[in-house]
Amino acid sequence: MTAEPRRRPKLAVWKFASCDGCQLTLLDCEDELLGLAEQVEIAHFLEASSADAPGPYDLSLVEGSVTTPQDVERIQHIRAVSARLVTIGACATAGGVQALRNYADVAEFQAAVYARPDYIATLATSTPIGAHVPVDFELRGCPVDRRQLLEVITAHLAGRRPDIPAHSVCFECKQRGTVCVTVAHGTPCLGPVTHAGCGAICPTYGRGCYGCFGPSNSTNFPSFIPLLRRDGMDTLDVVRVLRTFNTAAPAFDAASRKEEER
Amino acid sequence: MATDGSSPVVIGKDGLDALIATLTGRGRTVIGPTVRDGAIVLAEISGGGELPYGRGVELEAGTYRLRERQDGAAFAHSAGPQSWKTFLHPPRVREWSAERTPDGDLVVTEDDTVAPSYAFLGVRPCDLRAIAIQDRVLTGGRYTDPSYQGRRERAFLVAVECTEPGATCFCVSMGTGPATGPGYDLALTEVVDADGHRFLVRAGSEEGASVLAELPQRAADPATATAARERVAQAADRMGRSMPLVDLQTLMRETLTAERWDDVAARCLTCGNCTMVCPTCFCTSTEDVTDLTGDHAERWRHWESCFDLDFSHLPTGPVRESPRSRYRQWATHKLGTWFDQFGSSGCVGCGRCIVWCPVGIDITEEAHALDRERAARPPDGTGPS
Amino acid sequence: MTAPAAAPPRSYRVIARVPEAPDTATIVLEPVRSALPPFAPGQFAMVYAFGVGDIPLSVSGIDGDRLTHTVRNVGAISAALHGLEAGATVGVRGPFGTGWELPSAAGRDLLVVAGGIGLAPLRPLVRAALAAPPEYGRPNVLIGSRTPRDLLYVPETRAWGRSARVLVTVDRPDDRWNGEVGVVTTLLDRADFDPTTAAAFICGPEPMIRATAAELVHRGTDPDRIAVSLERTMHCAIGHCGHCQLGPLLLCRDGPVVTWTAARALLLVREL
Amino acid sequence: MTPLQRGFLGALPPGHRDRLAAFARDVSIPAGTRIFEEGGSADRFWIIRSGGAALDVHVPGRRPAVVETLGEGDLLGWSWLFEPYRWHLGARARSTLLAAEFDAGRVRAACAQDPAFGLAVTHGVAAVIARRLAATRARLLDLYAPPGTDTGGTAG
Amino acid sequence: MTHRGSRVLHVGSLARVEGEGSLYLRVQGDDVAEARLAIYEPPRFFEAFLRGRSYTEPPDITSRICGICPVAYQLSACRAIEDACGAVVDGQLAALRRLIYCGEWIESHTLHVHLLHAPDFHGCDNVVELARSRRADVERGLRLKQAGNAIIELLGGRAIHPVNVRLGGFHRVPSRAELRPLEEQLRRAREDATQTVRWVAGFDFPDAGCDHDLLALAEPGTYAIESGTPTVMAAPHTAGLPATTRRALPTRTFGVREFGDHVVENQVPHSTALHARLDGRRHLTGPLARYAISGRLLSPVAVQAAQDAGLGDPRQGDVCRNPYRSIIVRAVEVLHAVDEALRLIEAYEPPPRPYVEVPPRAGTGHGATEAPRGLLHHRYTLDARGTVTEAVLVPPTAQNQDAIEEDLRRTVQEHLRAGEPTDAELTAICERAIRNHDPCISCSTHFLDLTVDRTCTGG
Repeated sequence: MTAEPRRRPKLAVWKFASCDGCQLTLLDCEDELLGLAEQVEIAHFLEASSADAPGPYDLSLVEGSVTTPQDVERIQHIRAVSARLVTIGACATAGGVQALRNYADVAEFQAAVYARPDYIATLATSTPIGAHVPVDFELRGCPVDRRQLLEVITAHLAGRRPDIPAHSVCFECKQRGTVCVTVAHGTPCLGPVTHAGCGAICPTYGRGCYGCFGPSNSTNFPSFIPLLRRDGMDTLDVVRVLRTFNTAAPAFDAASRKEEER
Repeated sequence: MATDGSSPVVIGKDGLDALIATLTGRGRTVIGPTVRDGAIVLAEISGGGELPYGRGVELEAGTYRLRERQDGAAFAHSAGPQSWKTFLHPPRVREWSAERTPDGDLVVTEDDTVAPSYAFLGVRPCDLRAIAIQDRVLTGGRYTDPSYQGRRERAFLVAVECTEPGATCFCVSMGTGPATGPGYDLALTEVVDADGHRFLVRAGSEEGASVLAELPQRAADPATATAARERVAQAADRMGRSMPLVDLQTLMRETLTAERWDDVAARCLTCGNCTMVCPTCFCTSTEDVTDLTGDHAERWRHWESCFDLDFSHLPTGPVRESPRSRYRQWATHKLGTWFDQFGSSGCVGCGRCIVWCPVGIDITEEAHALDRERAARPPDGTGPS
Repeated sequence: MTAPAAAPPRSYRVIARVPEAPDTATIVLEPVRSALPPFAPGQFAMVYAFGVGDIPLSVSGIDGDRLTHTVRNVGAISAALHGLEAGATVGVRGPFGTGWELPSAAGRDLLVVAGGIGLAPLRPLVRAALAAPPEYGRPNVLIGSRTPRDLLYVPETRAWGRSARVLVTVDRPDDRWNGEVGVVTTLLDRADFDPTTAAAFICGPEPMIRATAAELVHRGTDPDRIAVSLERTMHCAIGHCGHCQLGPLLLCRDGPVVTWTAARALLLVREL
Repeated sequence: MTPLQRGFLGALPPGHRDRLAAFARDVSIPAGTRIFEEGGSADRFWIIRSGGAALDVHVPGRRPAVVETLGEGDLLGWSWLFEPYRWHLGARARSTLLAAEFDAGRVRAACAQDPAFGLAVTHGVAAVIARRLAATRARLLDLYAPPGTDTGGTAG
Repeated sequence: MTHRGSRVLHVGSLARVEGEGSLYLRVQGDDVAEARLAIYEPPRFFEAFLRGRSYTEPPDITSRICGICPVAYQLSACRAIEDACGAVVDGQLAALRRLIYCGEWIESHTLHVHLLHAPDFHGCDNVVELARSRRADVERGLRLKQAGNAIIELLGGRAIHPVNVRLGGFHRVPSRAELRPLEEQLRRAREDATQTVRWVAGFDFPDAGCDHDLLALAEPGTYAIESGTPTVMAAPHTAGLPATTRRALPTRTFGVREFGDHVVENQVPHSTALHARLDGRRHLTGPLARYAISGRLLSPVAVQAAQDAGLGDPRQGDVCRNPYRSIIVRAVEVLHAVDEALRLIEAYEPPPRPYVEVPPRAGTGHGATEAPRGLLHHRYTLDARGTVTEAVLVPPTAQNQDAIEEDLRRTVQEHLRAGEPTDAELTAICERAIRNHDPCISCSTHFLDLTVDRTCTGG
């Protein structure tokens, strides 16, 4: 309404223990990248830029999980200089695949002898960002979905709530018109307990969902796990499929522990 | 609208090919059953060869399997994973877009996409009823839905009577099949016997009659007409399931506090599949999107489900948080409060919700259980809660 | 089928903004081009903040083509609308829903009970009633609020006191508050009405509605003459999206104002 | 109906009401008067005919915090009925208060003497307490609070 | 201000590389006492938690090592496990694997060329800044990158961590019609790739060489991507030649199964990544090595582009050992990959089944493929039920680390001899020297074959 040029919001992208795939998703927005750079000031994005503008930042995207003592301090700083902090991807929202270390047995730790473990400073667990600082929004996925990442950013620019449904993958699968792989083929599929967002790609490719977006906001494992068994999974299979990229997400973690106790 | 009473005719498989060609020639996109990804889906077809001749289905709660049929029938299969709402009430629709002009005004442009002109081939009587039900919801009230109305008005419906109900079908108890009710442009009954593979055809509208006139045909012989009638009658006796023979609207109203809802909630995954496959479920949510500049916005709507926690959200949280309340909302709406809202049942007995529920929850079984519970514990008004 | 097609929002300009409370403001809208059909008290509009979304907002004032809405900042969309200044444009759809049926209260004592932002949809009703005093019996306006700072339309409600019994109570007084402290139902004892014949209009949080209506029924008020305004999430406002169901009701169409007769049993079923 | 008939007294059966009313004497309490203090001896109680009273709690360092206000017909004070007969709250006249004042000792004695009367009075007072408890609980819900203030959301 | 004497240069976080690394340089007088690429990217212990997983899982799990080259991980894992189980994937399934791998080459190389590396040559901090002066070049790069992603998305379901790759092939294979839309996009991409070679060839390159053994896969008749035999070209000094020589040198090969006998990893104190050496010597994998070993097998358009770009004629044995010019070689490889993808699509016939069965059996299997930044080797040992009992993954950046440090040492040494570079200048020089090798640091830190004893942490 006013002719005054608006200040471009400052965007920062941060990395913790991760594969870089979620921040790469931003660079995969080939059609939008240059336009985005006009609307926001990409102030800190180490993977893409040597320039490093100081904070505070209007929006920080944080990738990766906390696995070292230095990480614990660094995330506090990032929170302090960020007006909004959005975690992106399974590592940042659930500890990632590296949270499999959380299940490692102490005896196994000691049995595996390594030449110089003292060179390495690492924590015994991999934890999500939200376990350390308040997070404004968590974008799920291993990796995050490109359209959803753009939605989070544009919603932030427009001041609206990002339209990121937390229901099951089945919603997307049906909307896409994909034939249910469980009902029609007897293929085990985590779709009914998995958070939507990917666009139901696995069932569309004839494969059961493997839960890379973590649990949906409404799961019923006691009813769901017998279905996996009906379709041929045993206890070990069930534990394995829940313990992958979102293994430390509370709903998956609890279900896998319960399964292990059987 | 119906021109029922015009004499039925018989066409062969070539007539079916000609029907597809004629409809295509009239500028319509023909949607019909075809095999894809291990199921009989509804998709655009360009010729009779794409129809699922010789393929049937085995249905049970939570399972769907294709099987071969010896008789080579094209329509001897019951409801598949989708319904026609995919085309009439699509999963995602843009309603309008808006620009913020430099002077701060708001200019809204309605979506003016011209609705496609469909011909649906193989509309089951239950699905024909489902379309009529969605008509009432989306065009029968104070306002009409322009997207739905545009598609609906341009759609040509070829009904096919049901001769092969599945184990999950219960249209008889819902009064929606297996014989076709009104609302079709053409109605077919498939007959395969020693006399050959043929279809008894009736026109239900002027356009139906005019399309029919273009097809290679012969007058209906008594044997074919009788065979067609018998097959549909036999289908009525082979329903895999039935609803309890009680007033379902009252049953639902009187069992809101039943314990059975806890029982079904223990099984329900709240995955939303039943609502997505249901041919009458119409709920949607709106979604506002903006571009990076923030000066262009669009309003979309997409299918939504009462199983979604966010479906009933208020600023303080969801109204229906428990799975119990969400399943109950779905079932009581479908079977009960739909009457209050739209004057009919919302269920047509197609059985899709039973088949495509991963854990095989069966709405007919739930209704029977509620009926039994009500009988065992007469209602006391509000009941315990 | 003669029903009109659902229409997209029309452009309205904010011509005034009045802060009411720390998180609440009233905006007055004027059509930029053509106006929507007239609104009745108790009806609502879907008000669209550009690029953010729309929410149902009852009219808190009606003045020709001008629409007044009172917005409480409770989410992204309401925050956007709450923050609008004069000159901004919004999109508006409506009018939607049932209104308060004031004519049905003719000849009866009036009891208007408002909790919090619930006063907003009742304000046009009170205005209409006070503008036509001979038609009604003794008018009472009972207002409950969280704190004195959250009270809406204070000068106006004070002015109502000249022709109506206006009772105000707060949950949490501050040091300067000399008025009543307590829930709004406790004001019923001090209202001046005959419960057996009065017509009641209630809007507020659902537990407040339930408690007030139940108390009135206990005192002999006919549940058919208790009108309550209910809230559920709404997307389309025209009965097509399914979100606002409350049992048999589609609140955008059959509500938001319904009689206590219709609402009572529904509100007693948990999570209906 | 007069306030007395409508409020607390009105809820008593007529015979017991008249008996209780016989203990009453009319008083006028000027606006601003501290009627009783938290912890003080609960030796009297009142039924308000007109005017208003505020019940409050003493909080060090600030003015007494008003937790509830009472008006016409309301029973002012119930602590006299139960041991240890000490006021749970303080009370102040918000405006000039016309009230029926009762000597708590005499009423208690009458209750002890006549169990039927005692039961009726106790019943009536308990109903008042129940209503105030319900109202207090409703306020605990903080119904008009901004959404999310009680849910501990993670928004930072 | 003089910089003579002893100084230490520490760059806390390197930009425009994948993952987190830093640079440490200790200079005494004109000598570089120490130059190291210190990797502080936290270890993620993939090899530890792969143990006990089902043999079907490593393709998906190891793809999470690196979001930049997930296909490389998926296909190295598939090849190694198929090797262990005795399964052979050939014909159209192998062609589809090559096709999706081409997508990754196009995407990953273009990312590096345009978004990470090119800004160095224009004195820009990032691609956004570069786009201000070179909008058309950047847009061309983004288009090209998109074409690479389009292939991965179509065949794999999504660009990062695709879901369609499995042991034995794919979960679902496309119809010819589904591939068709890619053709048009790739024809445009071929033009863009040709332009890109021309564009980067015009950059200003310092003279430099590299005196490392070069290691790449070689496959008869084709420019090796998703399979091949490890092949080593000796370092110039072994033939008494300067590091800058463009002459090809003799090569030797060893079997993929002998990889572990030749390429050995060692832990160094400054890094969370292991360093790998080839037969005890420093070696380099990646585009320069591939081009040296298989350059003659590039598609004709790529050969032509290489010649036009001044790389000489690979068919005549011309080799490029200037790390700065690796950007040209990458661009040539992109062009080759686009051309190869088009060829594969044209020749495509849907295979009868989307995958061949891979029944589990006890044994050890090896798999090596050419990730965009170099040779990626996987080794798995399975028990009879198909449970992984051991996993060893050797990524390219681990192998290149010694070579990168040597490049750093040499480069800094040369600059010290030539003048008095400031710290800032030295930093910029070093960062460029590192970026020449497109190091993928996220990859290089997963492979620590260790678990940490809590009591030892930080001790």
